[in-house]
Amino acid sequence: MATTTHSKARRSAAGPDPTPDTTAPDNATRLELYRLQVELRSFEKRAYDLFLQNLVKGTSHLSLGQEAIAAAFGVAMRSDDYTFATYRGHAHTLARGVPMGPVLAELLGRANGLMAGKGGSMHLTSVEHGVMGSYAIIGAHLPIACGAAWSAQYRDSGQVAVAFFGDGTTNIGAFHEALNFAVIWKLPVVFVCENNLWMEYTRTTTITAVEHPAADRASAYGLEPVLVDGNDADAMHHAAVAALSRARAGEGPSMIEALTYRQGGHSRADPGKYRPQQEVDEWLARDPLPRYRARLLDAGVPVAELEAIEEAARQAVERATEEAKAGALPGPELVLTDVWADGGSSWRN
Amino acid sequence: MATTTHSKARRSAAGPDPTPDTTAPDNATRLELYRLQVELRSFEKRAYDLFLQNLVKGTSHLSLGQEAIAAAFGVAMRSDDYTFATYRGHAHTLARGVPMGPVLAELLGRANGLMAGKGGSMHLTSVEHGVMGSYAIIGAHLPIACGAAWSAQYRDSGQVAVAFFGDGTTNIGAFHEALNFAVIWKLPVVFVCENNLWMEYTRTTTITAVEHPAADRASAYGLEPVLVDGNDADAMHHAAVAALSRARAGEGPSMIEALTYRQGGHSRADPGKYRPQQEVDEWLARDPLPRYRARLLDAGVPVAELEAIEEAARQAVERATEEAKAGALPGPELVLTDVWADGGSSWRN
Amino acid sequence: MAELTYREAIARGIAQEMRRDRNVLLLGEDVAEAGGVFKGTVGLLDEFGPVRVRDTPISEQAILGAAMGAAMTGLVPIAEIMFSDFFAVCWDIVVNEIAKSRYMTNGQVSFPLVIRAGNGGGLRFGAQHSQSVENWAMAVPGLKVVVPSNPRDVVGLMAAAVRDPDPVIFLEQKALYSTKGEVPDGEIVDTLGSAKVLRQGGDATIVTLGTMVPRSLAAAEQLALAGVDCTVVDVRSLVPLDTRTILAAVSATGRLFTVEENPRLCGWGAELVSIATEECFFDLDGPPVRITTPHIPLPAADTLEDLAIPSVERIAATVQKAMEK
Amino acid sequence: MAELTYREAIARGIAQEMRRDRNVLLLGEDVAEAGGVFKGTVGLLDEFGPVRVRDTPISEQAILGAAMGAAMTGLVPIAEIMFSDFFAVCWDIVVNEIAKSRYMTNGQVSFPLVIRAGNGGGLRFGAQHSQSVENWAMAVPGLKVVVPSNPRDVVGLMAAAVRDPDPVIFLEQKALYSTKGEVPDGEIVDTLGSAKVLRQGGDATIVTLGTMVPRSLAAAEQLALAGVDCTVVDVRSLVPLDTRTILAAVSATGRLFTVEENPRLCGWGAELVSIATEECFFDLDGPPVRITTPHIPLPAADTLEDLAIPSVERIAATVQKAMEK
Ligand SMILES: Cc1ncc(C[n+]2csc(CCOP(=O)(O)OP(=O)(O)O)c2C)c(N)n1
Ligand SMILES: Cc1ncc(C[n+]2csc(CCOP(=O)(O)OP(=O)(O)O)c2C)c(N)n1
Ligand SMILES: [Mg+2]
Ligand SMILES: [Mg+2]
Repeated sequence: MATTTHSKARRSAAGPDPTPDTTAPDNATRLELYRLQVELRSFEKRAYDLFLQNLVKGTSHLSLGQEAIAAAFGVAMRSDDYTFATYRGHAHTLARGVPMGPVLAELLGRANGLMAGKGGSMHLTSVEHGVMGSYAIIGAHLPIACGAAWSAQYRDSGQVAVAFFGDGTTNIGAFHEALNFAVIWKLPVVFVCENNLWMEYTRTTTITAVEHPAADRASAYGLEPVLVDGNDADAMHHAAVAALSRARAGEGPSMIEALTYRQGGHSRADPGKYRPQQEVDEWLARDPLPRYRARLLDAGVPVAELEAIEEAARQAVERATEEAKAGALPGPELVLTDVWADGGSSWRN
Repeated sequence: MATTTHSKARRSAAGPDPTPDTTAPDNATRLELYRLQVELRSFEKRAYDLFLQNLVKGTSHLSLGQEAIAAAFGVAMRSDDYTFATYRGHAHTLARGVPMGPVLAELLGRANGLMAGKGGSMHLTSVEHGVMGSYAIIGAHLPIACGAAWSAQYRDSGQVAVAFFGDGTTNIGAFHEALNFAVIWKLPVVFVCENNLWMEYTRTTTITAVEHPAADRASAYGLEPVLVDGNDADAMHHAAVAALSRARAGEGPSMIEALTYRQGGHSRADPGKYRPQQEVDEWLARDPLPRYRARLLDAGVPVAELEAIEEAARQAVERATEEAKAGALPGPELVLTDVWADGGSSWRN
Repeated sequence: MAELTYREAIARGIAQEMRRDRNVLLLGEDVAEAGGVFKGTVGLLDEFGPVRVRDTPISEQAILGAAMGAAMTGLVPIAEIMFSDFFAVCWDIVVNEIAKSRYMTNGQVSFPLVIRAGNGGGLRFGAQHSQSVENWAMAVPGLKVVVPSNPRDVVGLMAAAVRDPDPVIFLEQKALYSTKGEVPDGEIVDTLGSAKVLRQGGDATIVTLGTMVPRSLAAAEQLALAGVDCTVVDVRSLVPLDTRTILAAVSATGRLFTVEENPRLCGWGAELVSIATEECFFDLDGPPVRITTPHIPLPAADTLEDLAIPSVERIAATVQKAMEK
Repeated sequence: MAELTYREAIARGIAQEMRRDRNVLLLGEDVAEAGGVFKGTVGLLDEFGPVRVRDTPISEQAILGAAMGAAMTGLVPIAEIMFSDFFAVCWDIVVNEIAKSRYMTNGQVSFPLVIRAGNGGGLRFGAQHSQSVENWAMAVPGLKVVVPSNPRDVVGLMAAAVRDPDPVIFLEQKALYSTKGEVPDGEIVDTLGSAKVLRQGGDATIVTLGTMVPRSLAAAEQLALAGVDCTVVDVRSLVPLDTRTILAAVSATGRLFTVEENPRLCGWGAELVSIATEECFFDLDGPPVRITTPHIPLPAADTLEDLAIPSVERIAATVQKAMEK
């Protein structure tokens, strides 16, 4: 099922292959991929603006530059599939159809937030959309995704669990346990490593024994290495479809390493100055959005159609911003609720 | 440095290669290897007898059948190298020159035990012999061995840390973290996986994604796969020397997978009935001791010399047994000592 | 009515729930083929088959991650962590993920799961296989914590734990596995958060848990001969905590003694003493006294371990001395 | 005398010790190039170089395993665990290995190491990045636990921790990183196990720690205006615990209030209340009262987090109400 062979992974070390050998998705799918990428981009930019305005309390981690990955899976996944995201989870949450308003309101700590402000930007969850949580302890969600996949397998529901994580996450123990566990139980789970080259402020290759932290480790679990251009929505969509159908067919897990780059800092207002400007420029030149837009125009999609999508996204973000800002602050009654399934938090009689 | 290539590892799946391509050690070394194996074998048999006599309280895990591995490293290691063992650590402790008496006394929970009875059979430690501890939480000692190696590297002492562990241990997170860490810091540490095919009562291949739990994962850390016949003291010695000199030369860590078999149960009085008799018989036929004895005789070593070694071991075990049995029970004064470096356990003034 | 060992009661309790609900699954190391290293799951593979009773790798984070993910998607997993000491290698899944996710998501998910673990000392297994971690779990918001002291309670509390919609840490006392007790026939379902008064006495109240329960009862008999008549309360469930029963028993005698196996600092006994002194201060006739294992790792040798963990003699002597004052 | 922030004091304290002893090394995620995610190690890479100040992978078990192995072979590592919540992914190395090995080996090894971690709430980071885990560590025999409340103590206690031959958990309060305070010039070396009386009052004794110290002092000022004159004690070190200073202060006023940031159950406050009631029972004029965060995971929204963690107002109101009774 590998869209790229391992030797190719080696070759593509210089950077993602400009012309991926993928069969292009149909036009409707491509417009959907574009729409999602534009929406995610617009949302993340707005989230950043609001953070600078000090309206986003705590922290927030943006996916600017990595939207193609979330968009591809958002389009490829079945509505009842499970998403397990990280603290860098805005895009993955929105890509499953969660409306922007409640997500933005959660970032702002409002009562109309997705979790009424109790979770915050790092823990976005919307079970009704299959977003089973965003996890802020590195690696923890990988074994948890195995559990959801095990459940799907036991219930024979045909659902697939998809877990997104970063390059730096491949060095923590939970990664290793989850990969081995998923393979031996042949679980319908897809592990997606978004290799953006950096951890927080440290370059991952400087503390990792192999060049491709996920792909170079696939064989340790009897898996095929899969290395994809994460800034190419078509290539990502192709890889997503392949991995999802493999899982749904009962053929077990896959691991995809998507090569990408975070255009901004790690979190909050981090300017990301620790990164060489040339590297940043190179990757900005590979920005998935203009690239995809150009491809659609080449393919004959009328510019007006793309502009309509862009305008719609702009308006959606505006509406979401108003909705979020209009939200009330969560009240004291929320503090002691929902520790337990009975809705309360009492530990005594 | 691999004594076996990966392809060969594949071939040897049927079982260890009967004629390993190793250059035989000199005669003195071979006699030393034989002496150690005989001593370890005699000790473990006695430990088992004493357990059946209910003199070994708690638990105990024997290395019967795996002696060649401990013996080879015992002979190959420098006196100031570090050993990190597991709960199955009698052999590795004795192989570093720790006298039998205190080890047996520790198993019996006596005041003259190696740790005065405070540690027990699973935690044998003798810092003066370089035995930096036996660890009973699966995998924990692998990162700790990295720390000792880091210390040797920083102090430029030329010491090497060697960590022994089992096949089942390769599936826990700490294994993964330690291997990556050792490689990126180029630490002088040798990881020795004693693949005896079984965890406690479960066959490791049934819950592991690859056939050779250590060798098939070496590449995930940029290491050469090394698969050795763990029941052949010469082959093990060759592999040990290679890995130790590589580490001492500053070339970084190695991981060796030694194919072996525990002839008895996992612990205590476990009869090991979950294992097919044919498998047990096959491996008993590969018992490292008679095999090595025959090889020495073929090489022209006079039988008398071997019998002298065997007799000496018998006597050493007898003396150790008397010494251990004669030990007093540890007194109440020990309970509250040595939590802290000041020798006490007080947490308040 | 049948006489069962504590270990047999584990399998009986699990089987009762697995028969009732096919979504109840069991996973852990050596739980299937081998029937558990403590033989607590013998027969379950045969009755329920390899799909519902599964052996796992030595990957505690994967075991509990799998249980969590399954619980949040409709199943009711019972996960075994062989020795409670091993919670330390998967504590993140327990305390940061399972315990917090319902709250963080404003109630979108819940975790009907049970995590069983062999707990406590007495088997001369040494410091890494003998710990009593009930206080570790009690200190974490979002976890329920149960510790049965006899075979009947094992079955009843197991059923209550499996049926509870929240995560329950179910601690099995290794020192009690071979103890026997009468267990009524038919379905037994207990309730979490109910303590049991096992002995009524007018002079002092001993509040205890797990392996310390039989020891406290034996000590109470010795004390009675010495003229000190004690009430003995088996806490059974640390979270939820039956403060009503416990505080009533404390107020009735005016003296509180807690007997804990966990090490000295920040144990459940400290919590109970603090609750009692804050809420029954004026009912207390003397200082509450905690009887615990000293604040040390457990030694391996039998003679040393017996000196460290509260014994019948130490319990009786401590109460006696305090009551004389 | 210089005015430093709490975060600057971290680097100052570490630098002081690294200059003194070349065997003192620093490791952790983003501690070198980046100077720490909380900027607590800025400048150390430049002064001490990449061999003594090292960035690590996201492998907390490897970080602490490395620290342990180095400590038992002659070095004095200072390891950083970025957020104390992450102790949950490496708890085994802390509690089963580092804390127990000296005892298990009958004193053959010791562990002169320090584990630093950003601790506590107030930054709106949510339930997985805001916990106060001082009680987790205090509950484990073999660990020393220090929590400085101001820049001067950061330097002095850091020096004491590095020079101590036993493992020390050094908790840095995230909410205090940006606070300022006077720090004397030259070498500062404090002693572990010494509490500090920060305010003398005759009516009640407030015992507190870390981020709750400035809040308790502010509450004491409010209470003074309301006619309740409080002694305020900064515990500073949970293990070893300065019971002498604390109990003297409790006996002097006859009333004990503890102010803890950690969740309700089994906190250090419960331990202190239990010690005080057992040892100063007849000096107490009223029930000891614990002021804590409720037994819940911490919510992320600023308004909610502020309601959960003890505030100046809640501290003052609780003491006031209890004193009126
Ligand atoms: C167990 C644990 N250790 C450390 C952290 C702190 N941390 C948060 S994000 C991060 C970097 C993760 O890098 P990567 O996996 O590449 O994901 P990215 O942020 O680049 O998407 C770190 C170290 C954490 N959250 N959990
Ligand atoms: C973290 C942890 N999980 C489980 C155990 C229980 N346990 C002790 S030995 C063992 C089997 C280990 O198998 P292997 O690694 O192959 O070593 P062997 O015993 O065969 O030498 C298990 C599961 C443990 N000690 N620690
Ligand atoms: Mg990254
Ligand atoms: Mg094995």
